[in-house]
Amino acid sequence: LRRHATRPTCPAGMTWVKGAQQCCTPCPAGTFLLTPCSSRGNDSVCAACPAGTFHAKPNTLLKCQACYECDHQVFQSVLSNCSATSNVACGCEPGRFRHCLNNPCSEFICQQCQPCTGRLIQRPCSEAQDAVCGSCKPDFYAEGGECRPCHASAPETCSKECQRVCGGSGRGLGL
Amino acid sequence: LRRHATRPTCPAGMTWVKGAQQCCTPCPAGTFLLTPCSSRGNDSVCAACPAGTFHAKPNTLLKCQACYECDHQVFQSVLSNCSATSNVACGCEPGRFRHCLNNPCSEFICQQCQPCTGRLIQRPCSEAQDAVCGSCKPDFYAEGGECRPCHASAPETCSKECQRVCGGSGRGLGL
Amino acid sequence: HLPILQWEDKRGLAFTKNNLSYSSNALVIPVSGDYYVYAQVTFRGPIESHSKTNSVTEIITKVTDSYPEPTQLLTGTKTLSEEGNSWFQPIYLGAVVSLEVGDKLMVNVSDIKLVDYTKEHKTFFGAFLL
Amino acid sequence: HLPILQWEDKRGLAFTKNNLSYSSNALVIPVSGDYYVYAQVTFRGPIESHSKTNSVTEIITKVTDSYPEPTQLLTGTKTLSEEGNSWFQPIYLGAVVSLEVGDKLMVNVSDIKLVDYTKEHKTFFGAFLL
Amino acid sequence: HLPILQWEDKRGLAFTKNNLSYSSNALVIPVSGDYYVYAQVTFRGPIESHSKTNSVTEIITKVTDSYPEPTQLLTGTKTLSEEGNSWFQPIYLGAVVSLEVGDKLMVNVSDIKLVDYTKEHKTFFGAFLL
Repeated sequence: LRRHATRPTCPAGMTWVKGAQQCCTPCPAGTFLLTPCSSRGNDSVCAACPAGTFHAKPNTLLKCQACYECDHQVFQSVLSNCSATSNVACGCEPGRFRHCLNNPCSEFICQQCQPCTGRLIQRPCSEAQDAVCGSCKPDFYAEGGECRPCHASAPETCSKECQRVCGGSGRGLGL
Repeated sequence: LRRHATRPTCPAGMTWVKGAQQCCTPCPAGTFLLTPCSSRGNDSVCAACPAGTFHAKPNTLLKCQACYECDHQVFQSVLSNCSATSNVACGCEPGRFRHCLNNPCSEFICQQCQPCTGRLIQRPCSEAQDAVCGSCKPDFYAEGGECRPCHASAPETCSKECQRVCGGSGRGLGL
Repeated sequence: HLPILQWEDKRGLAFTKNNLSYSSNALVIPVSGDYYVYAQVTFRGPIESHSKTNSVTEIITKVTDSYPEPTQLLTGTKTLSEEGNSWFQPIYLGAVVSLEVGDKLMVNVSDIKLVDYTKEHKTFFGAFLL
Repeated sequence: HLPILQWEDKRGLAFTKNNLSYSSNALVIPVSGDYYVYAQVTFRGPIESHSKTNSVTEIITKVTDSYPEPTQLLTGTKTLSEEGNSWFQPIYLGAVVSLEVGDKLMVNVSDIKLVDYTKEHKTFFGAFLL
Repeated sequence: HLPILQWEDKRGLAFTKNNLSYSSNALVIPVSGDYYVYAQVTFRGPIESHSKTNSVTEIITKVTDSYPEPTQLLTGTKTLSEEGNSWFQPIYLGAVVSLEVGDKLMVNVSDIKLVDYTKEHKTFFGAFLL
């Protein structure tokens, strides 16, 4: 019965494999260890990670890791599919941004970007954060926290910002 | 092989010890049972509870209980350290009182005592409860739920409570 | 009955052995005996299409040839007080139950759309013979 | 000390075997060793007669001849933020503890009136020898 | 990565046996096989120095020579809706995982300052070979 070998340190680029009780070259990313290397000199046999699983790093694991899935219920979308060497990467559907639920933002929901209707967009909505709306666009006037389009309404009800629109039509009305 | 003795009742001051299958004198508080007494008449061997553990009562346990710790994150302070015979006792840092989270108040946080600035203290803050503030102190006047110090301000703005302070300086002004 | 969860039994951390097999959404008991059965479901919400959810429920049920209806073995049920902002809530259940060869164990939930199925270490289900 | 829950040990899913017996509200340990001990209590409220409850607690305790006082083995305690509307809340506890023959295991709760005892799959208690 | 909890492995209810040892914050697996791994962390807050916490997370992770990164085995994560008043919240996790000799098990938490470390029966961690 082989004495329980304490863990020797393997030469660079090799990893101790318990099953084989010896150092083997690890399997490359995207594969897992099917049969460990043996003292008779034959090398480890590695097999490709089956669909839906991956390994991002060289390893001597007997199984690959299961891919995560993106949470469509909260409008996540797939930025990059799971491959044999990388987990799925999830982002947000167009017009939505990540609202983080924890830090580091591994849990997030995709909230609708604010539309900035009638406003200048100071910073557009992105994957990481909501849009930042600026003041009212030209030919829009502010009323009750909203920006409304100026109409060629009667000059007297025409607000300051809208002079250009309604002022033009009431000729002769000085500024 | 001794038939599995149902638990006999031991004489007063003795406890049934399963290991020894007989009655032994229990170990005193602050110690635990290292080796049980034996039928050949030698007594139980007790050993002192190691640091960080205790037994408050006589016992025939093979290990001591782990001391609790005070929760410094919520401003608890140590009233009495854990000793071989007693668990740690936790209270509140000065200027704080126990806000119980359950009953009996074994879980509590230490909340800041209200300062009663400018007020008479009806009941001082204590471990068990917050201070109770009374009405404004002499030479203080009530304004907007606060008690403000009277200044030797102009007599006409001087409130009723402050007559003594500002009344005195404007001689001849009848009460 | 409440909807039944589907499980992955081969990839990643998932595995079955000693003849405990998984088929049509159920763990199938290979040998009569006492088993420690457990499951955790992580729920999360709100889901836009949904009216406000005020509670979530997870039930481990047994289906057996000896009785025409499923039996509820373990239930974890919790109210939610999250008022509209996003929430997540794990429910863990585990206990010893006596099972017969051929019995099937399943996990039912109050609402499948609220189950976080995205990561295998957040929602899981298993059993072992004592 | 906190009130002690009473249990049913024969009907329905309940059973005792291998000499692990139930008497006067306690599981009695028949053989010294390491046991996985577990319990779930489902609490629910509010109860009219009750002022607002702000927390619920479940404790698995051990009573032994070797020590004159009960020892707390496992504690699950949770605050409630339900502001008056009805709520329910399961607490599950489980861990390995070393026990001696004759030791008794009990479940204490912060308030018996808040315990949902109506269904055996919502509130349960058990142990098995490793 | 999230901070790693430290544990006491000798005093009071804590113990290790059958070569399952504890060193540098991890349980070290002595023999390959399937283990039931479990942990409970009681979180409590708020902590004054802290901005409002909106969730707490407990993760049991595995570190192994066979892979250069830790693997998340079990995760319990819950949002908090306590609006400023003091709260406490236990999270229990437990499941069967296949482990190799030499693998290390650790418990990570979202925020160490929120962990109630004061009583051994409120926060605990363990594993046993099936």
